[in-house]
Amino acid sequence: MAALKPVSPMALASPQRCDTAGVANPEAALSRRFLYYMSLMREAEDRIERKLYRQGKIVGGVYVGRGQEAICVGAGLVAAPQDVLFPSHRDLGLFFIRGVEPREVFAQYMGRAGGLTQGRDANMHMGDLNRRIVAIISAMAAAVPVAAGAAMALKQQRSPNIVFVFFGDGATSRGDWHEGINLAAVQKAPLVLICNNNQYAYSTPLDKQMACRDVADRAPGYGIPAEIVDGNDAWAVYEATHRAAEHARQGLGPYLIECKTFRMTGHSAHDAGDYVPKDRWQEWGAKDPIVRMEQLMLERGYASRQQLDDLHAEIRGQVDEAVAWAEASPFPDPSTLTDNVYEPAPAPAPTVEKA
Amino acid sequence: MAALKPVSPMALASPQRCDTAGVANPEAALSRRFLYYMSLMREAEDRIERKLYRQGKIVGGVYVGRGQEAICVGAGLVAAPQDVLFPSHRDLGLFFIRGVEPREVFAQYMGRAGGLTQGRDANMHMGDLNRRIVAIISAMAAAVPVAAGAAMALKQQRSPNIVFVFFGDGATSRGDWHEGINLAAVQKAPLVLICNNNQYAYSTPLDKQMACRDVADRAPGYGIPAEIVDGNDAWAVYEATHRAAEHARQGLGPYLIECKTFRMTGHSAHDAGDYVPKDRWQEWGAKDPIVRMEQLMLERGYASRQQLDDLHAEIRGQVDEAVAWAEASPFPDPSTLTDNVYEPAPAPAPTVEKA
Amino acid sequence: MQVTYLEAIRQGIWEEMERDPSVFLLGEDIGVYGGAFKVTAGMLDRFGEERVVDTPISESAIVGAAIGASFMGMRPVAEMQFADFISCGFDQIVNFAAKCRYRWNAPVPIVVRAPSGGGIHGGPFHSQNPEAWFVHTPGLKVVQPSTAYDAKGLMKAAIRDNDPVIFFEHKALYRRIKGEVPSADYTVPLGKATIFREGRHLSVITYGAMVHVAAEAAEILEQEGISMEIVDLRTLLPIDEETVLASVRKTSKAIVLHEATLTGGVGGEISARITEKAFEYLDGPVLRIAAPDTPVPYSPPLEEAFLPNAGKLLEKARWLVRY
Amino acid sequence: MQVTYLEAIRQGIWEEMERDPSVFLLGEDIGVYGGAFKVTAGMLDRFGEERVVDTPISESAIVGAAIGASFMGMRPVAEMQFADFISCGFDQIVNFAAKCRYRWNAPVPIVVRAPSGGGIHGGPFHSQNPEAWFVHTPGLKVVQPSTAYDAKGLMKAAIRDNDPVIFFEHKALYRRIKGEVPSADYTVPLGKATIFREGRHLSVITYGAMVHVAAEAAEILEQEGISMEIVDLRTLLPIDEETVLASVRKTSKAIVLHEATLTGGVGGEISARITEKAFEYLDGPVLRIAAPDTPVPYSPPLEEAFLPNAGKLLEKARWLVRY
Ligand SMILES: Cc1ncc(C[n+]2csc(CCOP(=O)(O)OP(=O)(O)O)c2C)c(N)n1
Ligand SMILES: Cc1ncc(C[n+]2csc(CCOP(=O)(O)OP(=O)(O)O)c2C)c(N)n1
Ligand SMILES: [Mg+2]
Ligand SMILES: [Mg+2]
Repeated sequence: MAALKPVSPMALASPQRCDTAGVANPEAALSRRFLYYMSLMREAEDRIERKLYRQGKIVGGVYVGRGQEAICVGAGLVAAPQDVLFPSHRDLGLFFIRGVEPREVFAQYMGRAGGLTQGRDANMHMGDLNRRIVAIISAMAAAVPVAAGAAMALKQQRSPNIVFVFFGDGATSRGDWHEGINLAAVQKAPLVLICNNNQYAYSTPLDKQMACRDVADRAPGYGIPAEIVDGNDAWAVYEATHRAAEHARQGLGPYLIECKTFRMTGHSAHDAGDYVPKDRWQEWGAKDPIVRMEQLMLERGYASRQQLDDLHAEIRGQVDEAVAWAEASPFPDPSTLTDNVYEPAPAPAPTVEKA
Repeated sequence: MAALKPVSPMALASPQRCDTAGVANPEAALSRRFLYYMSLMREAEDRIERKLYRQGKIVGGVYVGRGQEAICVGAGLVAAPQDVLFPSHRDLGLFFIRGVEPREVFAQYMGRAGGLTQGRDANMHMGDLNRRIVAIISAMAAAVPVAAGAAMALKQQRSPNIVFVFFGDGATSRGDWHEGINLAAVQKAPLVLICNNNQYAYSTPLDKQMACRDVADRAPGYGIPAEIVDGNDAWAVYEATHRAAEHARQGLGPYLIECKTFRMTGHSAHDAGDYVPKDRWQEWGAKDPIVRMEQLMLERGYASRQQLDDLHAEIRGQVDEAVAWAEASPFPDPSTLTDNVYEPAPAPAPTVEKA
Repeated sequence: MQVTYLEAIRQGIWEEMERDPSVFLLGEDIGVYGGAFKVTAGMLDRFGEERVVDTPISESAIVGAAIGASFMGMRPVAEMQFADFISCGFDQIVNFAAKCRYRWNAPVPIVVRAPSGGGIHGGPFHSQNPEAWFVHTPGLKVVQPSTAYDAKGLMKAAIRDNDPVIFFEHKALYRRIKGEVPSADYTVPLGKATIFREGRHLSVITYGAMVHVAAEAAEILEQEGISMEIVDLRTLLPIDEETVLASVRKTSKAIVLHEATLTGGVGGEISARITEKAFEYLDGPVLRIAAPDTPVPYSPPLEEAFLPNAGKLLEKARWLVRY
Repeated sequence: MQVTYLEAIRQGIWEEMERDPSVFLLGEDIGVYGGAFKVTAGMLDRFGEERVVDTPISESAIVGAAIGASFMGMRPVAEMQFADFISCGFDQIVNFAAKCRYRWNAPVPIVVRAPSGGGIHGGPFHSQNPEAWFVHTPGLKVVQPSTAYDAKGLMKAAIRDNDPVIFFEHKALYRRIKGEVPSADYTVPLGKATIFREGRHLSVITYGAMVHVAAEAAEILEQEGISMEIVDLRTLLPIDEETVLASVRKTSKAIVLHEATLTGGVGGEISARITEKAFEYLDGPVLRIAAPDTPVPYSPPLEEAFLPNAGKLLEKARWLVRY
């Protein structure tokens, strides 16, 4: 497992970095942010999957990122506010980082009008152009060409911003993944590609998904750099993503980061994951990214146990409140069913009597 | 450019090799076969593109493999008769190798009933399951997953046979290319992948098609071997394909061969290829695979100039005859228009009077 | 034996695999996991890895590989995990599979299974009914059973058929519908509709889950003295026009009902054929009931408003009978 | 100014690129080569590589990238080299582009250009008319002009539209049809059909190249004292039902004509709407004329038999008028 890499002062000076400039101990501050978002994600997803789903309060399927929180959080905190994010289905943390309220998320999962898609789409299929987050469609990797196009547009616009697209190991088998990366590479579009290689796609293990060893083995085929990081180490993900983002911002094109991790659940709430050999749960349970971040913070004196406990309590409180709000919130009005399939026709111009 | 590789005796002993065992000088015999098929292909395509097309006798578009004949002929002569071929649109030689008559080809291009598709499809969109040649559809690389499936089936059937699929550099950008190779690789299906990298896809040069240097750079991403050969050297293609075929037959899975070549025409008969820098025509014209094979044969004493001239004369005669036959042959009968969209319903069983 | 619609499909596949070694399965998570809906449960153990192939996430390659294997004499049954993903393998289906026989006389005996339909709160990407795309693609056959009996019999017929068959399985019926299924071998022929329920006053032409919606409405209408005939198309391509027309000629009134969205749906085709070929028999307009032209919404009140149901059918049926 | 249908499309794109810097083009061979049909000829020189993007052979990425760019405020115009390859980008169109506005309020203002249609001996993969698939996909708009005037005006409207538009250009019209095109800026609104030719005895509802087939037949019928109205749909989704119904209410007889294959084609939808909403006005069955349900054959005698033509229309029109 990659050791925690110290943050280089140069890296911290970059304006694209998480805003820790002027903070007394930027590393401590950033560690706290990692921990906060990872814990919020964990708490929200635990509540959804282990409580609300079992109570029958969630509509449809539930896919969580338990054990993988360091990936979206580590990468997400590299992104500048106007950078564009394309989360996949285990990247809830990105929404929180972009200021989506927990209650919007719970309402989303419960099919309420207050959800990010107003009850029109399910769970992680949410997005908000104002927050520069694009909603996935179900088809794995379909977001990759779309992200490539967004990146091409930013380049055309001479924007300082870049695009981050997230996907799993299984998604890399799709034609769209290949076409999207290839196009982005030819166009040198500013695209950071973040693979959560959690070693399974639903029930399908890696060796049934691909015959190469690492997803990163594919990068040379697109003429782009890649690196492999410990996906359970938020700092490692952050550092690598930072390198990738700099590469993209400098106009050098796409950059692939493969985050090795493990899906610490079944594929979805209805799947117990019986096909996973038992010892792998144990092996990877010991690498929990939240526990590791806490340990690091304690070791380095970034926080006391009490402070950490307080943080978790605070998050639980936030989530309690959000769930209560969502449960009390209304379902969408069926009379809106056919709204917004197309842009509404503009109101007819007021007719003026001819003189 | 790769030097002519001597044929190793071991290689020649393989039963899958072109049937030259017992021939006094197998290398000479095989050289003659290379030359014959390459010249037949050249003559037939010249006739189609430069004569019949201009005379308005060809229906629809014309795509030829001028300058690239060494690829399909070099690879095609490795294939055992029951191996399955998936030609692309510049691989006419494969049809001749499989015993398709020149007149069937001319009739095909003229939309006649005697064409391989009986006038239902155009030019190189031809195939014949009896000859173990699968017809392409237009969509580039769509044949790759199909070839993967054929190879999987052969493996399941414990067949000694394997599958060869041909495609261009441009086709490698398609999602189907990626999905097909990946599946074949995971399944260790006996699939030989032959890329004619002629450096253009229609008007699009390689650097607008991919950001890697060689198509072969993609092989590691599928965990399969690849090699790059001089695509204008039939022997080099033959040798590489032989290695690939052995690999596949031994159950080791797919193998990619990238043949560097150049398209010595526009994309199709209506395209003059003005976008190609002039010096490249010259550069590659000097590498003509047919001229080179003749030189080799003369140098090594495999044939005299007279014999070569006789061969070309014989081929011209064959082609003259075939063209005449095709021109005199009928168009399909419009009354057959709706036949064979589906399998015809079986004739109703004769009703027997109940006793 | 009473079995679910799902179990009937499973039996159909299983029995064909037993009878014919050229039948094999490929798709995502169909082996170890037994499929997202467990249709292929147990098959890996019985038939082994070579005949139950867990593939990468590659719908285009799944369909393509099925086609290629079929050229080698196999009869592949490919699973799309949800019908919604069939659009990822679309080109292989509509351009490769559908056209080979016509173009170069190469049959493509494959089955592409596609669990479709709403009513399970699956949202826009786990609820679609995309059959009309394929009905507009000559060379394909398109099937959607409504009962356990048909599900098994049509599956067996589809696997034995020498043309590519897109086999839609309605997810909401998987475990909701049970029916008697013979233990002896049988098939239900492709291309033949069936009279699901006889009636005299009007015909409803439908298929899949909507057959049961129609049946529910028919019961209620019966109380009102209205006798509604239900034609279950079963195969959507080729369409069994004769059975449809015979029913309409008898009742003189017709409603076409489907769960897919209205515009460009199969309903238009059926309605057009009725008008074209039974105009003289019609005592009222041919009506269509279908989902509105929107994506399938996720939230229960929206989805409920979206799906056709007995209430919507009753309203139109009563109106048409009175016409 | 008299220009070809092709030149009209070219002008429409060109002018929109001049007016709006957010408009840009992407597709295969559209830059240096100016497109397989030369629709984008000269644009690379005028607008530069960033606004005229030659892409790899990747229809899915082309459509996907257009969607992504549109989220960033661009108005991409994507070219499919032939409409036949649109099936390679199908999922991006029907699942991504079509559903974003409805799902999460994200407009997708893209145009996907697709040169379609037969009559050029292109065979099964360079002749298809796949519009019906998209007409069955809520969230898309679908356009097919028949004249130079409409081609330019609809293209400009499509580019300015805030929803995804699939723009079918009939290849056989590219250089065969000429027409007057204003030099001043104008648009032809999406969603509005037009009466191409007025008539009293029957209506033919059609679009694209078949408008000209209908016009040819109308001339002949005129000699016979039969006055045939031609409704040119222009936009296929949303359908301008009112114009269709108004025509049929006037003439009481209707034929729907299209070049795409019959079953599941747009004709069924139009026919069904007429029957459903103008039943009382009908003095005869609504007929359909379309290509038979086969792939598009390549050889001239087969293709000729395949394509609808004036003769086939005349026959049905005469029959219907006499009905
Ligand atoms: C094109 C497509 N086919 C099938 C599915 C069904 N499906 C949903 S998630 C999933 C597995 C995804 O695996 P991976 O990409 O590794 O992501 P992970 O869930 O492991 O994070 C599958 C097969 C899908 N969403 N899209
Ligand atoms: C999916 C798809 N898109 C576009 C085309 C149109 N087209 C036909 S050949 C060709 C170029 C193919 O280039 P390459 O694969 O390098 O083969 P080459 O012609 O150079 O041998 C293109 C773009 C096509 N056939 N298929
Ligand atoms: Mg995974
Ligand atoms: Mg090429």
